[in-house]
Amino acid sequence: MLYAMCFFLFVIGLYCALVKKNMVKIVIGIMIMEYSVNLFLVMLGYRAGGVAPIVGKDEFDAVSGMVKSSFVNSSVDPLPQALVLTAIVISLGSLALMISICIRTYEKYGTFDITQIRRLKG
Amino acid sequence: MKGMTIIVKSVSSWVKMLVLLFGIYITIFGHLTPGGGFAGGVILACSYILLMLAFGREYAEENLSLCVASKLDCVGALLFAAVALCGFIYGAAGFFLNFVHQKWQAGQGSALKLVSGGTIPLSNIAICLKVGASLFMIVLILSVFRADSSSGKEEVS
Amino acid sequence: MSVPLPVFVAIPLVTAFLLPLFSEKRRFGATLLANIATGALLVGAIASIGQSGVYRVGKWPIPLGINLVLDGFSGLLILTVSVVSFAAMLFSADYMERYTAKPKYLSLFLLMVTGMNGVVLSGDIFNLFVFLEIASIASYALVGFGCGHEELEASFKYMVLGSIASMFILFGIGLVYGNTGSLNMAYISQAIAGRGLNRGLLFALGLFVAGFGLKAALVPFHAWLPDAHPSAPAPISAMLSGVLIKALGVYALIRVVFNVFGITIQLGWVLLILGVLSMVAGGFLAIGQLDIKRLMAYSSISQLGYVVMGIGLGGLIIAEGGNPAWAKLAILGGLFHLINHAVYKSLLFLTSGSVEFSTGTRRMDQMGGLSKVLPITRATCTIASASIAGVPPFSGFWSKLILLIAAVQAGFVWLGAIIVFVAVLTLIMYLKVQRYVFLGELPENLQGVEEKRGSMTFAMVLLAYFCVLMGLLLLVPGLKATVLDPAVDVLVGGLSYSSRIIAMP
Amino acid sequence: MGMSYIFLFFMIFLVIAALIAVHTDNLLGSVICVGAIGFGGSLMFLFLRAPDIAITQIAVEVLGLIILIRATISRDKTFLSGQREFFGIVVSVAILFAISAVCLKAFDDLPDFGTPAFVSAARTQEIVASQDYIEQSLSKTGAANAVAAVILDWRAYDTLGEATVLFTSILGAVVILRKKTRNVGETGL
Repeated sequence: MLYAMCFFLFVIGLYCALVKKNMVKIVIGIMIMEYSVNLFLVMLGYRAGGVAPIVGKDEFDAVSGMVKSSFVNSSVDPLPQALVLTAIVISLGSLALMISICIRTYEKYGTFDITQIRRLKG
Repeated sequence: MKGMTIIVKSVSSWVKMLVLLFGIYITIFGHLTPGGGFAGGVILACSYILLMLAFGREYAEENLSLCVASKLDCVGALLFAAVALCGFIYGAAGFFLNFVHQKWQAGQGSALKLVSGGTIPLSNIAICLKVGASLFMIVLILSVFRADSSSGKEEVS
Repeated sequence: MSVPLPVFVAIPLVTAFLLPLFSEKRRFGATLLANIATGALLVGAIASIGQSGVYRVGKWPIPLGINLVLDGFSGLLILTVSVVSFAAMLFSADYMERYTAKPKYLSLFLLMVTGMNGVVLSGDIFNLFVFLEIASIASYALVGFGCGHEELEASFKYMVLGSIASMFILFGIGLVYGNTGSLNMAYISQAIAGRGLNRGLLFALGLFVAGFGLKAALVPFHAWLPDAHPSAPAPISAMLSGVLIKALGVYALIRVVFNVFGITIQLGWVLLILGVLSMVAGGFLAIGQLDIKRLMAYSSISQLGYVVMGIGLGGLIIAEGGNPAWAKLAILGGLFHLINHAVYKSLLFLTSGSVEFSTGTRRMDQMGGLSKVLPITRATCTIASASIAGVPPFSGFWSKLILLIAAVQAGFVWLGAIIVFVAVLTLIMYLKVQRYVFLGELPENLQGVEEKRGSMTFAMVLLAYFCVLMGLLLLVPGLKATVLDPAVDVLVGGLSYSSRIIAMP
Repeated sequence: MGMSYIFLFFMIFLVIAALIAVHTDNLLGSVICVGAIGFGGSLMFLFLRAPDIAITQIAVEVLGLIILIRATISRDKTFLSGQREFFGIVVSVAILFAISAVCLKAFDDLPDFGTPAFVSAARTQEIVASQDYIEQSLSKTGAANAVAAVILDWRAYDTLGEATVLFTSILGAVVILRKKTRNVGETGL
């Protein structure tokens, strides 16, 4: 159910990016797609009643130098979180580039409306 | 571009230091607590952007000019690549080998201390530098561009 | 293993980090440094011909860390990327003097090369995505480098479709991870072989085909290419058409389909139909163009169709249990056409850049008679045109012939007819280029033009030599056995990829 | 399963915010709705036990909003004008929903929400990366934060790529926004 709603969010973003005529709206659509993918990835790693994947003082056995099994059996998956951290920064970078292209285009054409920005044909 | 009111200015000159410290804390303790180089770098950039929004672009540029930010960006990226390549040189062709931890720290009871994790804190600092500088740069460039295009009457076709 | 694999990523990456430190005045030093970097890559790529191996980053065992894989298929792509980027970088040295911010351009160029090398070498699907993003973002910025009206519009269109493709791929990666619990391609492949494709994985596969298809500009997804490739500066057009769509689109798609998910009859048909659609539609759209670079961009779609069609045909024959000799032949034809197209299409774009540099226009109806004033450009362009059109001694002929033989022998006679038909279309469109650009009367306003000698002509002549000698790659048995056959074996081997990677030292 | 109602509530909030962001004619309102999605998502990450991402998401969201608002505000037209083609919108919505309705079946095969993917994968495979990350991050890399260990040691190569993506896009933005694009006095254009 939650996964399906996440995909619904993805489709909303896709709709916005494909159908809207305003450049900023298109960027917003792509941002919504990015949020939904990030949420989806983190949800995949969630464990019901789990703890964050950070070892505290209580979960560490100083004698053996290993973490306790209670932590191992309750921690959520760190891998998707690492992936999402990467994906967030990538999306910030592409947002910056996209917005630069947008405002440079605005300076040239005086509009954000892509139906009026049509020099290239077919 | 003269900045905002006196209230905003005096509050932000205090908050600026706190934000800066928080960013540094998050970076340095990135391997022990939530956070890390990216979050720290973004927060660091935010403190300068706060300065820019409150006092105007010129004031922020006096503190950290575009040219310096661009150099810092490259230096941070090179530092991170250097951490990777050090493993290559030190650990017999081990690109990204965590050589510091494996040589000196493993089994020394350093777990959960600030100096632990080998190359991880070093990479965090390099990334923080790189991310902070580059994000400050992008906001600065966007505002410089806007100022130019609004004053300089570009012809619109 | 002679060359450590991270070198292919580290050299361009570190150089790219250094280059923005150069100021505008010291751009000669920056150009020299960038050319040394691509030269070093070329040397490394030649030194690692015929090698194979796995490199574990950080010395972690495989499913924990990321691994880099060099096998026949990725080695072939590395070689192609290195050759084309070396020539395009040489060409940039003079050509890019027209634009400002040259050190930044060189840095972006090298970042694009980094991304492509990273994609080709990666053995981890998320890592593949990250490097794909590097190459894509660098190419978005490079398409808009001139900052003119057309450039910005093309760049925005390219960036929107490219970002949507990236999101498709990332969502697919999420689904694959959710279903198999792994990101390493060898382990994913093992898990899929263990329990078969379920609906989630099928959906992920659909997302991958759409995402990589968008990056490769196969026909239903091709809308961005005819705008983006002509708008970029000429060396970048050569890189985009020559290698970027192949490394990011075709390579990744083929790797995922053949080595991770495993080829099935339906997938073979999907690839075959995508390829045939691209061939025919690209060919018809190209003929009507009057903009020289736009014509070449449409022809790229058409030629890429040959590659995907050949590999899809091979996969189809394998999945149906047909004669493996014909499957091998079809895949060989596809791969050989891939490297052929990389060389001659980048050469064609470089010549178009030279023409544009001298005349200042891309409209073919405003040119004519340029063979007198641009002799070297004319000669190299004729070689490349003959090659792409499949005139017999040149390499394009051999790859199309192989595809034709494979199609007819496997019982797809209609496919053979389409191959011949599109070859004729290609011949017509390049005769048109020759006719409009180089033959006829020199117009008044172009009387004074002259050829810019130096690095630009050198790069073109270099690629023209490659173009002529490319046929040897197929005809000399030793070369074929070290360069082409290992790549074919990787694809024919299919899912044995995973056990081979896991067993490798 | 008291927790999953919280997530359901958040998801509904996010979907509503996204719908408003897509549908509203006011560009600034649309940007603010994106901010709502970002901060809602960040809270959701916190409840999903991902504090690292929550912090990064908030910081990135602030910056992203600054960039977006810089782009939209003070442009003369923030209200969209022009009538829309009603028919085209209905058709595209119908197509997208038909596709997504078919695709919803794809999510049935995933492990149930609350069971991480690596736990269900560990039943059939011997080596699962995430299990080892949790168990051995502290002893093998020395970092208590398993996420930091993954991004900067186990999979540090990805992070190099990620830093490069940021470098590339900032460089690209600098290049796109430069004032003078061509050297004068040369041939052509």
